[in-house]
Amino acid sequence: MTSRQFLIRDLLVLFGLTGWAVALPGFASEFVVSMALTCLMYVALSSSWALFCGTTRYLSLATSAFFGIGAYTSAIGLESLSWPVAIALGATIAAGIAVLMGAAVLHLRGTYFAVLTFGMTELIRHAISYFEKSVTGTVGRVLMVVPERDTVYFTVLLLAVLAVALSIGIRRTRFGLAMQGIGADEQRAQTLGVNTRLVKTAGFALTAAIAGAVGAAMSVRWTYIDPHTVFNPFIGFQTVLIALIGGAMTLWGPLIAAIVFSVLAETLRLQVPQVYMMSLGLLLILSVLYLPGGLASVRAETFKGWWRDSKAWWRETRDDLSGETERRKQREKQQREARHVY
Amino acid sequence: MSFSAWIELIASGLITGGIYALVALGLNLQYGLMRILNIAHGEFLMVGAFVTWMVAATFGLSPLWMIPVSFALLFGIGVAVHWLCFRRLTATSPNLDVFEARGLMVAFGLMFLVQNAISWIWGGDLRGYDFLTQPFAIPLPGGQAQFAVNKLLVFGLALLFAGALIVLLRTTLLGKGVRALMQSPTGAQLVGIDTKRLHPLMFGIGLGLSGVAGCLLSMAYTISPSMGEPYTVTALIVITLGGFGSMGGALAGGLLLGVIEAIGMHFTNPSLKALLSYIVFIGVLLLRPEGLFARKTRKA
Amino acid sequence: QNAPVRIGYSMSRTGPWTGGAQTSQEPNFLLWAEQQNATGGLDVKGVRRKIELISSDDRSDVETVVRTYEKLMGSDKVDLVLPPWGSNANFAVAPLANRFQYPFLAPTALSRRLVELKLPYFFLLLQQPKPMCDALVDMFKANGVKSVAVIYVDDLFGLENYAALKVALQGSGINMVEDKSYPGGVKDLSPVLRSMKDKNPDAFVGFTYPPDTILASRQAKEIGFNPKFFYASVGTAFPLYKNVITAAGAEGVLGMGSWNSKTSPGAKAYFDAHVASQKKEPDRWASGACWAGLEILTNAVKAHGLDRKAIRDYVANTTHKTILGDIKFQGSENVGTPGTVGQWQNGEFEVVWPQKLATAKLNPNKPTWK
Amino acid sequence: MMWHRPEPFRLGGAPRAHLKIDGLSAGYGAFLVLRNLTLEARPGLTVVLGPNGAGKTTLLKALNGLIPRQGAVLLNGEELPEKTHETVQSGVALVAEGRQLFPQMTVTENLELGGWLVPKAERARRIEQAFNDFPKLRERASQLAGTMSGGEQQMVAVARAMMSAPRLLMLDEPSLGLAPKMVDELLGIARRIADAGTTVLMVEQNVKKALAVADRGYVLERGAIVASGPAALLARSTVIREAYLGADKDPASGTTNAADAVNRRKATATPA
Amino acid sequence: MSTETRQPLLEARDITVRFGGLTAVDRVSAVFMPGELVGIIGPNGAGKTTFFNAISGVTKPTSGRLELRGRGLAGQAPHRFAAQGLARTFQTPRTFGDMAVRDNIAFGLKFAGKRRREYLFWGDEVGVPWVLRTPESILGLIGLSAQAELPAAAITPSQQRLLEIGMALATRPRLLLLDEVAAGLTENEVEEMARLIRRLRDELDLTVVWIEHAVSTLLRHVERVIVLHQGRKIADDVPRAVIRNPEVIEAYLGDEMSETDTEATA
Ligand SMILES: Nc1ncnc2c1ncn2[C@@H]1O[C@H](COP(=O)(O)OP(=O)(O)OP(=O)(O)O)[C@@H](O)[C@H]1O
Ligand SMILES: Nc1ncnc2c1ncn2[C@@H]1O[C@H](COP(=O)(O)OP(=O)(O)OP(=O)(O)O)[C@@H](O)[C@H]1O
Ligand SMILES: [Mg+2]
Ligand SMILES: [Mg+2]
Repeated sequence: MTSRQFLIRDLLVLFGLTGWAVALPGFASEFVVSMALTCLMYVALSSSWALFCGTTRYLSLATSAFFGIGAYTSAIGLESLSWPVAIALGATIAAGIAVLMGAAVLHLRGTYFAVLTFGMTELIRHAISYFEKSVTGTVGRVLMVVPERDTVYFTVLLLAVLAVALSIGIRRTRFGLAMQGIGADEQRAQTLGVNTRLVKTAGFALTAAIAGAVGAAMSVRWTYIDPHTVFNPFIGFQTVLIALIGGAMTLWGPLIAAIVFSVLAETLRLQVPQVYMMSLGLLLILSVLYLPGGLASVRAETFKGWWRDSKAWWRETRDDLSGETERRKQREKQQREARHVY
Repeated sequence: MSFSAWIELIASGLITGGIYALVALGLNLQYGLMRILNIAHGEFLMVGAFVTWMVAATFGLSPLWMIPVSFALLFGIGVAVHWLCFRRLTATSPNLDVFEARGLMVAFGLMFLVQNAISWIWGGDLRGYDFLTQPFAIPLPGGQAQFAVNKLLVFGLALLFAGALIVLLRTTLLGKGVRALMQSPTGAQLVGIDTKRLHPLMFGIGLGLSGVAGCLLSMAYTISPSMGEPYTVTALIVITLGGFGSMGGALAGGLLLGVIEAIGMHFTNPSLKALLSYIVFIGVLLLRPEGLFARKTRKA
Repeated sequence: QNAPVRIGYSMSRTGPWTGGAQTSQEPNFLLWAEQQNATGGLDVKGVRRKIELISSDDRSDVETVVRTYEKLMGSDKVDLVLPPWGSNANFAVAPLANRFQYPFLAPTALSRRLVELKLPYFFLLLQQPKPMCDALVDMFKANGVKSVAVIYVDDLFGLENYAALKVALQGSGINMVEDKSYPGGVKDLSPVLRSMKDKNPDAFVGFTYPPDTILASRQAKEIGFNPKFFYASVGTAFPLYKNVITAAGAEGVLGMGSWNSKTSPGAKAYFDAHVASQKKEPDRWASGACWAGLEILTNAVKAHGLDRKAIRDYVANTTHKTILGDIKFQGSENVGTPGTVGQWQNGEFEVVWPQKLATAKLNPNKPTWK
Repeated sequence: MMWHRPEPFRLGGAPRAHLKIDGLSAGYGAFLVLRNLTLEARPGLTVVLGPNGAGKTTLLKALNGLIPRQGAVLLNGEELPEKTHETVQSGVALVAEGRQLFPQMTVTENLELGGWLVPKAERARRIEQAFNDFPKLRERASQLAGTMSGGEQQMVAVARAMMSAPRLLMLDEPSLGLAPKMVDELLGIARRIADAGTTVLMVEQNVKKALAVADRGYVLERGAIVASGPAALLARSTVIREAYLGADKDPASGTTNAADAVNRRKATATPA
Repeated sequence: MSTETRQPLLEARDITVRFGGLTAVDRVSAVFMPGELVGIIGPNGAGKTTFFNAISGVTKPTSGRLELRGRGLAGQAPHRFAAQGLARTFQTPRTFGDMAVRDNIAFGLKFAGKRRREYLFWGDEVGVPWVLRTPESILGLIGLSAQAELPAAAITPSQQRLLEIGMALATRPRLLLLDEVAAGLTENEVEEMARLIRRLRDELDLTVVWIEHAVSTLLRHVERVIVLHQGRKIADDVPRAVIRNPEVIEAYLGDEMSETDTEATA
């Protein structure tokens, strides 16, 4: 397929999925819709995360910071602002913080970047706690004015679609290519003419904006937010995990993983309450070990490969146990001796 | 503030810092040297703590006996985990970055697995027991300060273990060998390192140390299956301050953090303390990413 | 018919909330269902119907709590629901309770703000900060306390209690010599305790969570900080406290608590049943409220069946007789149970204030830490 | 001026190593690069020549156990182990393609690790020797290997391999990236190491100079030996002159580009 | 070529690079005129690569001035150099290993420097030779067409060096810096590499600066040689003069050029 055909295919898939998601509240139960909502939240978060962090390999753990900032914005703003404005404001502030944060940390790579973004998230959380406690005299906020559930659902849906659409679109542009180059070898990309600083800051801000918007939209479901819940680092961890499980470098990986993960986690939670978190952990490990390319890389070939590998493994173990390996080595040695190597 | 009060404050900071350092040692081996960001570090520590608690609570055995036992137990688990997971990861990852990312994911999986296994076996309740909590007065210049005996014990053993590790890594090539392994697996084989043994060994020691830390912590603090995460974070902060892979750095970093926190807590309040430690952490990372105590060339 | 009554809830079985949830809440739900089923089932307007509990783990995660209750009330349409653990989760489900019109009798939610939401289907059983702090200050005044030092965890629980305490102290003649907040999960409070020790207050008050309660106690012992009144909150009334600090060590420690098995015959029966069935003691604070809530619910169903509107009205407008005494709601708040103070004495957590509810006499001079 | 040390680089008591390869096959997965190869390295300096992609590197990797192999590889009549670290233990060292240094470690640390299997005191002594042989490295003892210049890294790689005091030293294009003077010196060292009793097996691209110092040579093409013999003879053979030395006397081919040459060789080297 | 009449393309004045106590490049000045083919030689560790790094923005020089087409660029990020038409290769190939060979080239084309903008402005590819228009034509030029679809990590090191050249060309440079692109090649192959480089220079109107240790071939093809030794420039002259310079012979050549062809450099 040519790149154009790919584009059309991707857009069609996205369109189909969107249509389906739009129709969902019409026929599905409360529970299914609220599950779909969680799912969409992670689609938006991990797709937008992969958009920047996946391609450039800047592993950011700051998603929860942006999420929390968005949440706080809407918690504070909703009383005076309309819903779309509050969401947009959440996105803008998150992006603004990302630009500042980026200016400080985007020159560090790898783990340093990951650890720093994590540290900054914690810093923001504690700073907000402290500020609230000493200035407003209370920690956390109660959201009195909240929109309808469907409003929240469609907003998050819109954000998820936006995130995926951006991923589809951006990978074809100079911007997307530049991010890919940064991921492969940043300095090399620079010598080929990429203004890496600009690209990184923009990409980081974009991710942050979407996370912020999602945070702004989701927080209303919780009535009461405090720094501990909305800056919960696990939101960031989960986002990263989902993106990586799906395949951070791929377009559809994060989406597939978000769906699989949410459905699986929920099913296991309800079906095997005792051990579901353990099963989840186990599945995670297995998927990393045996699906290193992510869920998006699963092909019929993958299964055949597993089958082959396990057969080979079985044969080897059997030979080892029955002493066949020893005998074969012995035979080979004898053959060589027979040929009078010496 | 009087001189003796200062000394007392700093001593209490040092003791907390020693505990931080102890918590960081295992992770420092795994992450600093082996590039396995074992986010389940705190969970394994928790296993050590729970095993100790269980033995202390059911058999009334002194928790001190559990120090070698939890080391051995966790060492065994570590070797097994390495054999089951990281062996394959090392073999299949094209480069260090990828290995690190995948290792992180595996560690997440382990975290879920271990934490919930423990809470499945023992329930999610908070636990604790009373051991050596009586105060002990240590004479200090200009007065004296009281500390619980178990804290002093933890502190002493933290110094001991850190010291032992420093000596081990300075006098043998083990630490360098592991770092070499991560930087160039082929190179490591070429100089004759048995990569299939060294790696599990070091990983096992790392986990064993978390076990020891858990065992000791259970004497001083309450424990629960979800206690792990904060310890992982503390450990990460400490090893970043001290420089990845440097045991001396981890010790110094832990002590420094403890003192900073104690002083910060005294002069402001404990809430600001958290803010303070993160500011120090971020400041260090930004200004001296190689760690506060790293010289140009890294030593064990 | 004899179809079982389906009652749903979500509970923290993993994650940081587990300790509290598994001490003060879920064991009571299980015990209740067991007891009712043993008698043939829940009395629904005269018909005995078995109770079927539909529960799941919420991972100590608010979003999961919300999703679970949406499922229970929206999709599964269970007959009744029981509340989740903790203020945060209750905040999140309170508006849902209203939307789906399910009465909630929450034993572990503690915040003025929840009361201020004025949600008709939502009831809080626990005494709120004001009565608790009033009782405490009252007790201090009666025993000649002149100065207190306070620490409080910097979340809603700590802040509201701290604020209530400050209000209560106003005009009481008691001087607050030190007040410090700390973040949850703190590992060292000794610098704070040392500076408090230097100020030598008559009373120490901590609005703390279980691990911090134990930490503060241990470290107070460590540095020899032994004020006449040592008061801590969540966790003091837990059996855990005695286990960890030992009965001798806990002697004289004050805490948030509101009942024990001597409070009423009902309480004794409940306590014994709990130990027999759940193999552990209930805590002397929220467990009582939780059980009282279940008693109210049992009576409501007996009177009105499963008509949830009728149950709500019944709960809102009746004075309930429970193991804690009379419970009466004003809006969402339980105004029937007065604020109380408890104290460890000889291995039992006694209610010592106000005197009319006391199960033992206050020891106004805490012995030194053991 | 760097090599005025009269005594040999290393003098071990080990017997003179004699490497015999018989029917060696090796490759990557299903793709066999070497088929049924027979080759012998006697004490002294043996050089393996061949175009890009002929399988020279593959040969050395297979001998060292970096890739699986089939067939007999005998060192002094004993089967060479198949695991890399064991081959090192039995006295085989390889300076690999791409150098395989530890870039984030200092020069000293790289050398120390080279002596992984060596007792501590002996290790210090050998590092001292290496520094004497490569004075440049002493100057840079605490520089990170990854920041060294290309040529300097090559020196570290050779010095590191010598740390294990091997019986059989294998060098993969040791002169890559070295200045002409350094090339001469390095080949000089290789010669001296060989004279001192270590068997040296060297892959070189610098045909003229390599043959000048070597005792024997093999020419490898498409995974098979196409010519072999004493180095002096080989240097005069037509095979070598045409394939490796002749072109600069041929002004007619001005339009072909370098890449064509690379590819042509590559194409011929890949089994169809 | 009458270089005197034209403005220098790159002018480096007193470039110094220090790493801690080590001075890797010590007050080196050099001028590169449009259309020149200049060689740089020097012993290992002389500072050649570091000098390249400094004049391409990869390393910030400790001191010194840099003017690329009249613009002071010292201390700027590498992409600014690229935008001014400077392209380089790396001594250890740094291709984008996961991307296909073709995409490696396409990457450079996307971010092509100054000439690209002229092309946009005039609506026609003014000044862009046809060979630099598509990835395919560039691949043809360097002879990697057959490997176009392979991931860059899968081709041999020598091919990767060619690809490095291709990537550099894709940015449509005016000045091309080559760092040991012929390492690991046999003499024949080095010779052909040299012809390719000359051809690039001639046909694409480039200035080329070439570091290589294959001196005999290098000296036969370049017009001028700069010799670095211990960070300092010890010679800057036509090859004929340089090989007779005793200092150069002492520091670098040894007896390399003694028997080899005076005829080639004549
Ligand atoms: N990792 C690999 N996987 C698959 N094929 C490979 C691999 N490495 C090398 N090859 C192939 O094996 C053949 C021999 O390669 P080898 O590296 O041994 O050649 P060489 O003679 O050392 O060449 P050079 O002179 O370029 O170093 C080549 O055709 C190459 O394409
Ligand atoms: N980052 C660095 N830190 C310390 N020293 C460095 C660094 N980079 C280079 N050097 C040193 O600077 C000197 C010059 O190195 P450079 O790479 O420029 O040499 P070169 O002339 O290219 O040599 P070669 O021909 O071997 O490639 C070397 O001695 C090298 O060790
Ligand atoms: Mg090779
Ligand atoms: Mg160089």
